[in-house]
Parts: sequence; structure tokens; C-alpha cells
Amino acid sequence: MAASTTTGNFKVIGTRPIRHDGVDKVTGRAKYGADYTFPGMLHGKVLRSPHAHANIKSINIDKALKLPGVKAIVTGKDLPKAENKLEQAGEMTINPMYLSMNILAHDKVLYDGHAIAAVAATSPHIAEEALRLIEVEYEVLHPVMTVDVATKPGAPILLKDLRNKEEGDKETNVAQHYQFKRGDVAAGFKAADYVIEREFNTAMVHQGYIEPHNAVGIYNSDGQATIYCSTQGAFDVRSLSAQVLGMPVGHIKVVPAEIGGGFGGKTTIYLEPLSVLLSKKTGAPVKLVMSRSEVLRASGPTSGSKIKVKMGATKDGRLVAAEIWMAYEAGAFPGSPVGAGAMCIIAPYTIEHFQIDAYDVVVNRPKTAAYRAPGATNAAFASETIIDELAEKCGIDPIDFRLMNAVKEGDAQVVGPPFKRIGLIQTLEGVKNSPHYKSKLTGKFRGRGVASGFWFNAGMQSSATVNIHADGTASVVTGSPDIGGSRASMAMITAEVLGLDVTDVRPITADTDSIGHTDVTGGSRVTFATGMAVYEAAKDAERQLIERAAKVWEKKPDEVEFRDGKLHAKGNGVPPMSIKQLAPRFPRTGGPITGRASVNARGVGPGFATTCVDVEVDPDTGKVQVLRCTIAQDAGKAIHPSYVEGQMQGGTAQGLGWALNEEYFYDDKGTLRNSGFLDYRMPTCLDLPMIETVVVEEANPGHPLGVRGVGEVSIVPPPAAVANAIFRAVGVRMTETPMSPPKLLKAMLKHRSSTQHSAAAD
Amino acid sequence: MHAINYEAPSTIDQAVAILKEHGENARPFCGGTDIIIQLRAGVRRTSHLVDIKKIKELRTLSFDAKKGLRLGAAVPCIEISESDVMRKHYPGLTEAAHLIGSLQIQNRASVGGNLCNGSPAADTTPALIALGARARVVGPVGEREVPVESFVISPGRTVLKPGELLVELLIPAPAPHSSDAYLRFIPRNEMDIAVVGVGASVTLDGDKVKAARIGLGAVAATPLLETKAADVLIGKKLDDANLEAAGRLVSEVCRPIDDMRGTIEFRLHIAAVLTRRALTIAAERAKKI
Amino acid sequence: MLAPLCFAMPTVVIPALLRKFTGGLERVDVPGKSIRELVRTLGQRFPGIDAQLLEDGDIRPSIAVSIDGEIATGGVLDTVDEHSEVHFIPALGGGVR
Amino acid sequence: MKKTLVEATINGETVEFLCEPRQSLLETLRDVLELTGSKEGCLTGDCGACTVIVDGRAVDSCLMLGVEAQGKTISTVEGLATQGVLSVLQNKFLEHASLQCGICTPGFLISAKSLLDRNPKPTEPEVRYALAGNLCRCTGYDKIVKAVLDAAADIRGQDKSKSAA
Repeated sequence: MAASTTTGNFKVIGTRPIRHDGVDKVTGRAKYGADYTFPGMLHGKVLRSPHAHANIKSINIDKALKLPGVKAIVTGKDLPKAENKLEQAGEMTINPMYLSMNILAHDKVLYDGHAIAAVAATSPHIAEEALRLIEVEYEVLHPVMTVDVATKPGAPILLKDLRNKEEGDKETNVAQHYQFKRGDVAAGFKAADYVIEREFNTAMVHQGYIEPHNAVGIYNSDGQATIYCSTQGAFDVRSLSAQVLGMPVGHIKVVPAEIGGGFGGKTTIYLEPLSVLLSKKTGAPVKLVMSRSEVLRASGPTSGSKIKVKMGATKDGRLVAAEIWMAYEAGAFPGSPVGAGAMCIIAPYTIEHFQIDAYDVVVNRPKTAAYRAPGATNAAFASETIIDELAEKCGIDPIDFRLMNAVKEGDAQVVGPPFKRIGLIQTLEGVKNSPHYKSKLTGKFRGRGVASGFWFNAGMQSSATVNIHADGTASVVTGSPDIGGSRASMAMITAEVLGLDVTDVRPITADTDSIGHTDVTGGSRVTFATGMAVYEAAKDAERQLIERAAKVWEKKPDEVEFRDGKLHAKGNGVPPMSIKQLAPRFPRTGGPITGRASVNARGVGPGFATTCVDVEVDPDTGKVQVLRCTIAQDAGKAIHPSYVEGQMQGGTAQGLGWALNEEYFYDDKGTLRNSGFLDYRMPTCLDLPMIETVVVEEANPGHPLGVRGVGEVSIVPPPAAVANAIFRAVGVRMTETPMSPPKLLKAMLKHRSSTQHSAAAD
Repeated sequence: MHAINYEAPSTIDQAVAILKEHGENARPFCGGTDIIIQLRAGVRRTSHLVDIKKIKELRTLSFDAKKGLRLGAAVPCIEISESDVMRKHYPGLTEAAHLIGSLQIQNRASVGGNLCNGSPAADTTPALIALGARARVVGPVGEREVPVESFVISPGRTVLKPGELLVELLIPAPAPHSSDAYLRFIPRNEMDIAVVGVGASVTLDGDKVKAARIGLGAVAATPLLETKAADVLIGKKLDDANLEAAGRLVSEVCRPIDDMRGTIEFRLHIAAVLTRRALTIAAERAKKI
Repeated sequence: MLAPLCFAMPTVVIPALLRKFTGGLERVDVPGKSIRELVRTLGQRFPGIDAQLLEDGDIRPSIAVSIDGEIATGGVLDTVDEHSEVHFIPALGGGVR
Repeated sequence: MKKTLVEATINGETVEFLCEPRQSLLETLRDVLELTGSKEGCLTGDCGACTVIVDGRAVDSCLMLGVEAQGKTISTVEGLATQGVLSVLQNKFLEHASLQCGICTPGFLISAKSLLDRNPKPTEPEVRYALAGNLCRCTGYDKIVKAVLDAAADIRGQDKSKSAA
């Protein structure tokens, strides 16, 4: 089911060809980072802190070095000094000093799992045994695990040099304050008939990609290094590793392996510089692969948060005012996505008066990394629950209530500038008209909830080349690691422009020396920005084809046109020429044809999604079963609909896991107690229904093919949709994620006793 | 992982000899679904693994209408859930075996290994306790039988002495008009460790309870045999009031902990809920026999 | 259509936390043909505000510039016309690394 | 550390290899035999990415020792295609776009094969139960379940046409 405003009749785009890397991936041939081996390769393991917060008094590696098979050990002292300032690095801004401190602790450990030393040995088992022989002396400090503790006066300070503009030269755990304001909030609330105010708490959660982080580093005596790893951004791995290692960017080549999921978590570095450092010390290739426990303890989950939302609406269902306070756990170093969360939290609605204050707070947890629409899901859990409650107060259907307040083209965004063409209303109508929403939900303890979500999507830099081969087929080369089928989309765009069969186009993901700079596979940007570069590169090839045909026909280029994959001479009856026919004449007409394009993409089209969930609650245990789920999302233009649906379904599944059972569970010492897939409970096949999709295609005017990007916004609505469904099933408003059985049961029992009391009182 | 030695004897005597030789440093090895994880994590430093899967007697499952069930310690869970005999006579134990991990795990893990691992949350142990199962143990100085409820002495530790081997589990033949059930609570629908597990067996006399046994998992440091609730039910109908009472008595004997799987408060509540549900299912089944 | 008779200037929308420099003013009309000129003139009228926006002579990495509803990519080099509306907003991404 | 000589039949071929007792079957397949199609996702038997079939039963190869493979018959994802022709399951996974990143795919294919080998006519709940030991974080399982159900129907169809012929 799809609603499309995208014009242009396409031959390839919108079809569902088999992905070009498919056979390799169903036969086990595809090479992921951990699959690389080299002659003489050593294996590395990382020693990690058992403490959440401690000073390192001493590290003794002598015993470990004596273990037969151990070749080298590195600690924080082996890293060059790094500067404490903000720098631009691809998608994100970085602080070189904090980045370095996260790769190997300098003089302090800041979370359970913080890397302290790395060992290279002849087998992973020996490296692991060596870790047990490294002696570290700690001065254990009080762990700071939540924003509440971190912001209390006199709280232990994590980073002695951290300052923020407002507090001047005072030591603090608050790294940043963002504020967004419009109109007169007090006046706004005066105009409201209903005002709802609640506090929400969301637990820290992990992206949960199945492939652990990995890296193989090879350092050559000439000072050149090569890194093979599974990453969302080879160019970022290169610039960040160069930064940490104090090497020139040009001396590092990063070869992106196939990647087993990332969802934002593989946009930064952990093992990559260690593999180079150990290779430099040993003269051999060194491979490091994280264990699952290391991934959960020491990679980059997304922030837990505390959010207070107060919103007002008039009787007739108009949102008039919002006052919001939000604080996100950044982890051990500054940089939670709270700013993005603040810009998303009321983005879907026109609200005349609002003030949003957002705080980035450091705590003794792993440094957070990006996770699918970073910051937006926490925010939407809070705002979309309040919206639902206001709709209920007004006695208006939750979808109609949202439609009455939905943003459309020309409305101001939270940050000020007006929206261009957007598709929120279409996603709301998509759900409203879906078989799911039209169906009647019957049965006890069952409820239906809806929620909407917003994400900006990203542009940034991408490069592409299109090579026309001697037989008229083509290859399209980009720098975007293919994390969910993007190769197919790049080949389809090339095939569409050049009128080729999609199987005649071979899509390639190149290393950092073989293609121009390309920012991360993230921000829903590959099909948008890299797709734009591919489109331009194919157009460049088309221009060259026209020139060549003109030469062959002894005409001027403007007397030749390219139509339906064929070159046509205007006027007289020269028969049209296909690329296959022209290709053999490339040598005599000027040589090979390579189309090139690099972009710093503008014209980003924001994404909206609306999700509807039916749940059934076990009244005796608080266990929630998702019975049915539908998501409508604006793709702009769906290049390969199957993989667009796949992104919508995958993000929804992650959102449902976030809603129900996923959470970082730390004990009072700040030790992570569920650092494995047994107790970090991601949804299994048995926990989810089929996920119905409505692909909305509200063309993005900023893209030659109308593409917006679909990777992220699908994760935003589910937690709120589930909370709203639970309310309709059992009458309690959940304000905490995960809405796990113990929490929901407690809320239900409290609700029952209170309703009994009030009943008794009547 | 530290270096280990692996041996796969084909007789009980050989196995016992090897276990005796290496004492505390040796452990029987069956499905490996717990011990390999523990060795990797360094929580056990066993240096000798004695694979018992090649010992015939430990791989046999045999049922006799009078003598009951002999369940070899190394019989994988999958053979239990695929056995018609088991489904007919011991549906509760069969459910428990079917709940352990994924199919990949059930294809390797055994009920005996589940017991010897000594986890308070083992799924099959409460089911065995409800059935009055006894563990037959062979060691250097001969053999002995231990009631399953007293087999585990603390988390990860059992009554097995160095050199001793669990050979089989002996389960009485079901009495007329009796059956069993096992229920566990987990947050997901698969792959979790029991937050609470309750096994119940019920023998009926008409619509009244003639005898009942309740086994509890994940509510104390070891799996428990609960007797109070079972006793008060004798001679009574399993109506709501009596089930409520039984549930209350069960949560009284529970001594659970707060952890990432559930709070004390939650476990006490769930223990009562599952007791009511398990007794009801067992009784329903007993009626049909 | 005839050009307006009044002399039009680009409008700069001041971020909430920087309005302390503009005495609470949210929208300011500033002459200039580039972001560099706008920021310079802003700094002359509201001392200190330019330092909040610039680092090493270019827009701070943590700040993005929106010109007429479009995230610009050229930093101080981007050009504007007399009808442009310019916003300074937090740069996006998962956060700081 | 002294190594043990093991002989096993892997994907139809008899192979001999040396491994340490502490090496898992997964480690042996990947590092000793260079069959890297089976993936490591957790090493605790929770994700199923390393699933292989041993003597007709699906197991997590991370929770089996390499030395235990002695005399066993093992199939891995590398053995699913015959003489370069993809199996029905492999084709259905491609047609239904059942993989995004693809890291869990080998494990899902093996678990699905082991299901269909036993139960050629599974219901959706049966498919979901059989695949519950395999985690996928990209797809929400929807397209995987559809591919397995479709493959089962296809295989039944083929068998019918065979028996008809």
C-alpha cells in the first residue's frame, strides 16, 4: 500500500531487483571484518576496567609480557597527547582529548568496561590469559550513574577540565545547555483548557547489532597503515584514527569490510587505533574482535534520559503551549543527542508558545554514540504520551487530534526556519486508512495506541564514479558502506539514468584511497546524498556519451540526445545507437568514459512516521504482547521498496524492544549486570507480529529523484505508541521505559488499589 | 579460555576413574551449554572435561508403567520433548525440557546437566522435584540416590563429591488420575532465564486433591520443594479460594533476590500466580487420565 | 513585480541563549552579502555575540547555518541576499565524539 | 598447547584437522578450516549466528568443542548451494529481501533448513518458534518468516511435481 506524489515514470526505480551482494551473503562468502586473516597475523584483546569510576594509580605489565606467545602490550601512555577542543569530523564534532581517553584510559577510568590496555599474542586465548596477568592499582571513586546524581551540588566530578558557558570556570558534570523558545509560554497556558504535566524516564539502550566491533591493523615500516574493519564510515575511521594516533590522514587507508549492523553505533572508533598501535609494536598484522560483553559495556549505546513535559490544549483540540525540560546521559564524555532530542520533541506540531531547555550530562557510563534518530525516541516517548492524554481529555480520536495540529509546508520548525514539502499528514492518514486502524480491536486487556515521530535526515558529503565498460555495462563506485541494501539502490539509480538493465550495473563500495571523501552511512543519508552523487555521476557519463556519439556521427553534441538508453541524432534518419553499440568505439573517440560527481548535499527532506500498535496485557504478570503493528512513513521516493519496508520494519522492531524490555541494568557499584544477549533482551521472532507498512511518497523537492532517506524515523514512535496502547488496555499511563513486567505490574496494582479506594469512597 | 584437557570415556567406571584422578579440577561435560560459557567467562577454571555423551547408559530414556522413568543424565532435552511417552506421562517435565533455551540449545543440553549446573533458575529441576525424582549417583566408593530437592546446595554447587557422576534420574510412575505441569515466567517469549519457575504435580480423587507436590525455581538460592501449600490442598477442591490460599503459602516460602531479571516484590507475586496456574493445568490433565 | 521601495536587509534570527547579547531581540535586520559580513556587523552592534558564533575565523563546528530554510554548507563563505532569513542552530548528528 | 587430530564430514567432504580442546567448533570452522560463513555474535548461545547442523540437529557451534566433532557429520552455510546452484531457501531470502546487513543470515538459513528438513509444512508460529534462537536486529523478522513459509510451499510444490512425474 503506497501513496505517491513522486512524478516521472521510472523503469528501474520502484522495482524490486535482487540485491547485487545477495549471493555472497546467502552463501557465507561475504567478508565481514572478523573474517579477514593475514599471514603471521596476531590476535589482540583489551583489558577493561571493573570499576565505574576510579583513578589508575599504576599498571604493571611485566608478568603478562613474560607469558609465552605474548608479543606486545599498549596502554594509555602509548597514545600521543591530544588537544582539548572541538573539531569537525564528518557527521559529528569531536574532542580529540576525550576521543583519545576513550580509546585507552589515561589516568582515570570512567565506566565499567573502560579500556586500559591492549595485548597482542599468537592466539586469542593467550591474549586473554595475558589480560589476567596485568596488574592495575585503582583508587576507587564514587560512581555517578544518573543525571540526578550528576547534577546534585557537590556531586563527584568526572572530568576535571569540563566547563560550560553558563557556569563560567566552575567544575561541572553538565557539558551543555540548549534552549529553544517561541512566543509567551505563560500566556499560552492561560489560553489552555487542559494542561497535562508529567515526568518521564527512559533507560539507556544499545543498538544491538549482531556483529561485534572488529579491526585488523597493518602498520608498515614506511609509516603507512591499513585498517580493515566493519564500519559505517571508512573516512571517519581514517580521520579519527589519525587524530588519536597522531598520524597524517594520508598515511592511513581504511578498507570497509561488509558490516553486520551498526544503527549509528559503528560511526566512531574503538579497536581501530589499537590494531595499528599493536601492529606498529609487533611488525605483524593484528586483529581485534570485541566479545558481546565488551560491545555492551564499552561501545556507544544511546542515552538514558529524564524529561519533564507540560503541554496545554484548548477544548476544541488546539495545542497552544509547551514547557519542556530534558536531561540526557552523555556517558563518560560530553555529547549526548539531547540537542537533537530538543529539536524533535514537538517538531510534528504547530505550537505557538514553547520553551525547551535541554542539558547534556556526563555520567559513569560508556560514551554514547549515535542510535537511529539519536535523541528523538526518548523525546517522542514523553511528548507523544502527553499528546495522547490531551486528545483523550478533549475526547478526540488520537489521529484526528494530531491531524488538527500537524505541521505542513511553510510552518516554522522548532529551530525557526520553515518546513519545505513534508509528509506528516500523509503518514497520519496512511495509518487512519489502514486495514489495521479500520479493524475493531476486541477482547479484555487489549488496547490500541498511536504515535508520530520526526527526524531531520542528513545531507553531508558523498562521492561517486560511474565507469562505462567496453561492453556497455557499468560499475558504480561509492564510499558508502552497504548496511542494508544500498548497493542495489545505487545500481538502480545508475541503471535508471543510463537506461541500462540493473543487472548490467555493478555497485562497489571502495576504500578511502579509491573514492572521494564520503561521510558515514548514517543520518538516513546514503540513498539521499550518495544517491545524489550517483545520479550526477551518471548524468556526467551521459553527457560524455552524447559527445562521443556526436563525434561518431560527425555532428555537434547539441544535435544528439539521449533517450530510453539510446543515443538519437536529431533530424535525419540515422538509426539510434545503444550504449553497447557505442562502447567499442570509446578508444577511437577519446578513451574510456568515467562519470564523476562529488556533493556536499543540500535539500535534505525531513522524515515523519506514524505507528499504530495493538497490545494485550497479562493482568496478573504485567507482560505485554504486541498483537499487531502498522507503520506509515514518508520515504520521499522509494528506490527499492523492499528495502524501504525493511528499514521501516527494522526500526519499528528496535522501537518495540526499547519500549518493552531493553535496558542497561547497573548495580549500585556501577557494574553492568546484563552485558549479554541473555539478559539484554532484544525481541526474538516469537515476540513480534508481522509489521505492516504504508510507504508514503511525498517527493522531496531538494532531490533529483524526490528521495528523503528512510533509515531512522521508524524507531521514534513505537515506545509512545505502546504506552498509549497499554493505557487503553489497562488504564495506566506508563512514564518509564522499558515498560517491563515488574514496572507495569507495579503500576497496575497501584492503579487497582487506588480505583478500589475511590470506589469505596463513593 | 585457559588450556583444558578433553576425554570421552565409554563406560561409567572409566568416567569415574578420570573424575577421581583429577578431583576438583575435573567436571563431567555433556551439552556444554553452561560450562563452556562459564569457562570462557573464567567463573570456573576446570582443567579436565569428561565428555559423558559416549556412555550408553547415560543416553537411555526408558519408561515402565510400574517402575516409572529412567532418564539418563546425558539424554538431550530434544529427545524428551519429541518422546510420546514423555508427553503422555510427564507433560510438565516435557514442557520444562522444551522451554530450555532455543532448539539449538535443546539439541545439546540435558536434564542431568541442567541439574548438575546447580542454577537456582534451572527449568527442569522444579519439574523433577514436583515429580518426586531421585538422582542416581555413582562414585569411587559406590553409588547412592539423592532426592532432587536436596541435590543443589548453593548456586552452582551440588552434593556431587569429586569423582562422583550423575548417572540417571529415577521418576516414579504416575499414579492414577495424576499429572504434572511446569510454568515459568520470562519477559520475552523465548531465550530468557526463568524469573520464577513453578512445577506442580496433582493426584485427584474425584474433584478433590489426593496428593500434590510443588517445585519452585528462581525464588531462593536453590530450587525448592514446597510442602505447606501442597498439604493444605489435600482433600480440597481446586477452586479459586483454595488456589489463592496455595499461592499465598507458596510466596511465603520464597526468599528471592532483586536482580536484572526481577524484583523481590515481583517474584513473590509471580510465584503465587504461576502456582495457581500450574496447579490448575496439572489438575485439568489429571482429570483426563 | 516592482522591487520594494524600502531598503531591504537580510534578517538574522538570534538563538534563544544568545538573545542576552541583543537585549532580548529575536530578529535583527543586518546589512551584508555573506555570512562573514553578517556576523561581523552583528558583532559590531552586539559586542561578544560574534565570538559565540565563530572559532578560528569560521562558524563553530557545533553550529549550523540555515539560509532560507536550507542548511548551508559553506560556513562564513555562504552568500545571502537582501531577502534572506538566516538562522544559527545547533549542528546535528549523534552528538560529540 | 597440544592439539588433537579430528576427523569429520563437513558439507559432504571428509576432513581431518588439528585443534586444541579449548577451541570451539565455531573457532575451528572459522580459523582452522577457513569456513568463515558461520558467524560469531555472542559466544553464549543467545544469537544463533553460528548455527550449524551436527548429525541432523541444529546447534550453536560456539557452544560445542571442535574435538567433539570427531566422527560427526556437519553442514554449514557454505554447503547449502549444490554445484553453485542456490537452494530454495537461499533464493527465497534474496527474493523477499530477508537480509539487510546479512550477518545473521547464515544462522537463519541453517535453522530454517533444519526446520524444513523435519517439518515441510510449518505454520507461522512453528516457523517463529524454530527461529527464536536466532537474533536479527535489522529486519524485524517479517521478511525472514515470509521467506521460510514461501520456501516451504515451494519445496512441497516441487516434491508434488516430482511424485506426479
